Amino acid sequence: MDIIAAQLVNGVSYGMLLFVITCGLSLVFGILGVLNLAHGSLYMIGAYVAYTLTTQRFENFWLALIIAPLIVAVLSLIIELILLRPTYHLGHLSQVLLTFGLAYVIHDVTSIIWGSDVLSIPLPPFLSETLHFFHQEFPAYRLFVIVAGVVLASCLWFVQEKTRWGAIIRAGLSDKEMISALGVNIKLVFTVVFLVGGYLAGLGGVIASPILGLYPSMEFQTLILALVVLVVGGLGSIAGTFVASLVVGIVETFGRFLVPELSLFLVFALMAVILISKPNGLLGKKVMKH
Amino acid sequence: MNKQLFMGVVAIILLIAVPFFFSLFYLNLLAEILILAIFALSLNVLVGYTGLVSLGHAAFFGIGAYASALLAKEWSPQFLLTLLASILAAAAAAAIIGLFCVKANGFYFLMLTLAFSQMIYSFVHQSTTITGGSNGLSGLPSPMLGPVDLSNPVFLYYSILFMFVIVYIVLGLIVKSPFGHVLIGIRENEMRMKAMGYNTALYKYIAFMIAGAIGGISGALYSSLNGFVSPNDVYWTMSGSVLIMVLIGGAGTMIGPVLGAAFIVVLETIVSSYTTVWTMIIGIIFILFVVFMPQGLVGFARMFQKLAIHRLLVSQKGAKSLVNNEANQ
Amino acid sequence: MEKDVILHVERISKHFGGLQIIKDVSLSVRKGERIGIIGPNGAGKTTFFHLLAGDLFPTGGKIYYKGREITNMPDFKKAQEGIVRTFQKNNLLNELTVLDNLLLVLQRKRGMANVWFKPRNARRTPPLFAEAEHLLETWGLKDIANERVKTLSYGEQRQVEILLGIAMEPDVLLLDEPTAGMSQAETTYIVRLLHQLPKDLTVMVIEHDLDVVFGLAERMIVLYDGYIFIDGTPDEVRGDERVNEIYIGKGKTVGA
Amino acid sequence: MKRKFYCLVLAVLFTVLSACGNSAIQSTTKKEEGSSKKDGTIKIGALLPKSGVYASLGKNLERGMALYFESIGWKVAGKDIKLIVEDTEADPQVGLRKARKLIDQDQVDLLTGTVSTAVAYAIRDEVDKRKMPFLVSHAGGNDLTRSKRSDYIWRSSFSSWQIGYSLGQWAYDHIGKTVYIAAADYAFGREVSAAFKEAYTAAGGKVIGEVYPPLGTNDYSSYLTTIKNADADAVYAFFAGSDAVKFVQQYEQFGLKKEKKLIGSGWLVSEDVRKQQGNAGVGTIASIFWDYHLDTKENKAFIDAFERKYNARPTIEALEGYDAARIIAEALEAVGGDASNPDKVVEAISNVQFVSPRGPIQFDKETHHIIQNMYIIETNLVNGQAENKVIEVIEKVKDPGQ
Repeated sequence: MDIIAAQLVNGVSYGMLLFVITCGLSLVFGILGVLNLAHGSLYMIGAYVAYTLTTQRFENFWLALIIAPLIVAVLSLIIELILLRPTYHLGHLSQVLLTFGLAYVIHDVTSIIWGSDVLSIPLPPFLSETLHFFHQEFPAYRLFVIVAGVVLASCLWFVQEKTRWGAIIRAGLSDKEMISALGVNIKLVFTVVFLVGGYLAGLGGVIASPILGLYPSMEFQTLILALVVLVVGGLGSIAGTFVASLVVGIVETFGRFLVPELSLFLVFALMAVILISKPNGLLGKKVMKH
Repeated sequence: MNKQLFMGVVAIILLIAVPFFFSLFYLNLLAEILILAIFALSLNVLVGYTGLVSLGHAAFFGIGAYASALLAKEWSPQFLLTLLASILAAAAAAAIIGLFCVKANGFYFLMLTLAFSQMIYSFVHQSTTITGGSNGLSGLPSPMLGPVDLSNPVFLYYSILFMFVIVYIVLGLIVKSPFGHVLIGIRENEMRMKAMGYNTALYKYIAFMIAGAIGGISGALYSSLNGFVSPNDVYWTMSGSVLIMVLIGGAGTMIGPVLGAAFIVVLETIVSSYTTVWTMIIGIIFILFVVFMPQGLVGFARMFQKLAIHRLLVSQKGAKSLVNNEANQ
Repeated sequence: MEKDVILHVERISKHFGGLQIIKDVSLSVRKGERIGIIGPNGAGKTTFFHLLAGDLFPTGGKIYYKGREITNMPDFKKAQEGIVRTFQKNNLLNELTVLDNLLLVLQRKRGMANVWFKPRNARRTPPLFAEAEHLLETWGLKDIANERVKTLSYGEQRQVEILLGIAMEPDVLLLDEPTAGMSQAETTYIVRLLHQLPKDLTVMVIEHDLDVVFGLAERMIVLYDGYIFIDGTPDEVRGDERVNEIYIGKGKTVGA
Repeated sequence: MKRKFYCLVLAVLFTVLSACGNSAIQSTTKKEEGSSKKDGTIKIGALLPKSGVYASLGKNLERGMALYFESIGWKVAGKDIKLIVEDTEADPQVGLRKARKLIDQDQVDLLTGTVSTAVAYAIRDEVDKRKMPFLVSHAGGNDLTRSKRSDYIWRSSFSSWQIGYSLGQWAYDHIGKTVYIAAADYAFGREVSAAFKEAYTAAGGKVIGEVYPPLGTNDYSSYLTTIKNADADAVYAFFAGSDAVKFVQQYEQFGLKKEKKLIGSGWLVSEDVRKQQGNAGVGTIASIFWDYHLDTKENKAFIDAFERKYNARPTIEALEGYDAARIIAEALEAVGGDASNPDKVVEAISNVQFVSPRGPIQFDKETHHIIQNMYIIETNLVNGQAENKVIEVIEKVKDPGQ
């Protein structure tokens, strides 16, 4: 019994890790309609910047947790202003391709700056401890990730449901013209949303990389994982992303536990099954065409 | 039309002549480009003509490659036999996967195709006893055409060229046919096509199978050319790079994917000898294309052509009649 | 069932979640009838068409066509069987030319859609092109035949929309606001076209322009809040005060 | 008019090109008369990954080679050495393409490299057919010197078997009677663990369970929980690169380290990952064919030279590159710098033997595979840093070749 409970905790913590990685992507896609394929790259930059900060500058994980995402946010602001804003007229598909090209560029830029060695981010002492329950042991950092995921989800929920900005964003989800009618500068909304998405990607990088590590091509691994979670949850739904993160995390963890031979197979099989039975993902909005 | 035919004949003559003038390295490179061009053309049926963006097309390439390799290794290296088996295997896989995928649209279609191809990848990767696992299958016997041993790269090149020409002509006919126009119609507006009485799901399904079967051809040729197959053939990065070939070359045109394949292979082979940052170069080129040349290399060529003709018209008196004459020849 | 009834609707309803858009609607349509459907916004007119054309399926009730039940027949099948609809908003193949749009209709009608290896052009498939040319000429759209749809004016696109519907050679034609957004001259032109439609073709038309609809229809149906409010002759509808009330109640006046 | 113009261009093109010679038709119909060039340079082609996950391995191999060639002034038997490195991306297709480029285009005299075994297998037939001497400097797939053996392929690095087998007996004698095996799910991981299992069970040990997480697994928690609850004395692990960092760290974090000794291949705690693991690797026992702390004068000299040149510690791949370069140079010296006859070159390679930084090495002429010492190493804490220490030497380990 203990082992099941332990695996459940593992699953939840892995799920929250996935949520932390994916929520930025989900936010941007939900509001801008642009699938940001450079999301993994922003995640990677967040992780690398945090690495530099923790190992070479301040030697403080918390400071890196605050600063690194801000740097990524500034970077994504620049990307939005230079690359995306002038190209909104080209349509969504073109913008998706743009972000893909950008991912290629960032791939080499980071390998020039940070090299191709395997790196890792050292944790503050009390987070690298091991805790005991269910007669099992858990790294404290895993619990930190769970807390971070829940806090992040609550913040996003609060902003979306309870604030004026949230109202504007929800309006944007259903009707772009309506936002303009409200007298809000839609371009500004898009810029801010992309910036926040970048911030979340960077934050995901800092939080996840102590577990996932830093290595060349990590951004594509992360991107694929995030896309899977995104699509399982349903496009344009933060709540869906949250649920999907948990489902994927728990199913994958138990899959590895029960049928380890199928580890590689499982996550994609899960995605296929969900998409076939629920073509819009778990909580995705049904696309009405008329 | 006539001019097109003429250009085609010239291109084929040039391709036939290549082994007489270029070294073995370029010959092999060209053979590889032709194979990947077939692969890109097959994906183009979906992406360019039917409007279904797939990120799992490597599944059919890989199935074709493995079917051909296994058959050659275990039973008979007869080129036509392995080719046929690959087409059948890939088409069968497409028939099954397509059943689930064609109901989905847009991004969901993309992710579903990705899911299926990754499942096939994990199967290939895991079934070490059949597929050789991560090392793939190597040391395949060289393909035979009847009693002729195709291990000579020149013979193999001609076989590949022959297949390329066939595929190009067949696909060229299909996309211009009424059937092809139905696919284009689906790309433009599926709802309208339904209102016109077209069973669009069925057409998408057929397009998926055509694309899969031709993808299988390219896979089989690849394993014949290289003498090995590896799980990379099925991995999503393969799907990604063929998608880039189609998009950079120009989706929805016949020559575009061919140019795209050549462009990427050359870039990857030649440029990477000089610099390690060739991914960045591809990325930058990709961005420039999306912003300035949404129709890909083909669009670029067309624009250039227009410019040239324009200049001709301005600079030469009576040039217009000249152009017309040629077009009518 | 009467012999010349072509379409028979039996107590159909449609829910979206908790919302009932169509409530227990029954209707018999005879061959060659011209029916106008009016009603305030949100009355369920377009949803009703969706149900008939197969874009949506009813949550209850049955639809019969030529004596056969077709309630759950998919949209493309219904189109093949002869129930054809035009769209309220232009819904064409915008990147293609008018001719290409039309050819797609014709090639299916003539059973040529599954030809794979023969190019479709004037030289290789002359009958298609001849027919298309004839139709375009008849409908006065020859000048714009080779224009891409997206470059046309709204009114022209509307005409193409209707032309495509007619080219399908339907038995029942469902026109969803054929003159919406058109100028006076274009409207007049469309009305004249509609009057030329073959007598045995059944036409149902949703229209806000009451002049148009009263000129065209011999039978009027007023939909209100998802059910049939009135089903009668144009004169009966015109004389009914409640109709005006519905419109005024919804903040609209009858266009007449 | 235009058509005539095209025909003219075509005709001119044909005549011009046919003058160039060296066409594919010629080279496939005529027998080549050796590729040795008169300009007195010897060209060595290295197929290494310079991008992707294995980029740092490729980089270190290249550094090692450059270090040795520099020490002999880039000259052998009076001829200049030219090293041409091509990026394989660790992708077999790209690797084969690049191998063909090196052979046909650059006309190299000798090939070396490949980190990925899949790449080595992929180019095997091409190399064999073209009689191109190929010194494998990393890829460890067993079959390369077994069923896929070729007259022209020799391996100076290691085989999966050598790595796994060497720890079996020792683990049974010193660690425990039962183990759980966890290895990355790819051919290398499976081969190494199979070899370990072979030796370990032969010694009398028992393998309680085996698990193969995919390459690049994010989160080992689920596997680790399973292993933790299994009744084994130790865990034999094969992971490399970022997987090794993640696995070893999580192994400690989930509390396995206290209960079960972690043993495995040397890549678990190699130079490129140990620092990134923090101190999680301390206490690990591993088998490998070289270590930074190997206390011989050859190794000291090598490390000094490397650190002086690159201001970084050499990794095992740097050593592999260094040795490969030396083997090539000595073989070429033996044939007097004349690389025109591939059979003589491979013959010379087979006779090379010297004391490398990793200890004495020589080739097994039967298998074409290197005979070398294997070392059992233990990771200890030295001045707050995790460092390896050689605790046992198993001399002259020879791959069985089948």
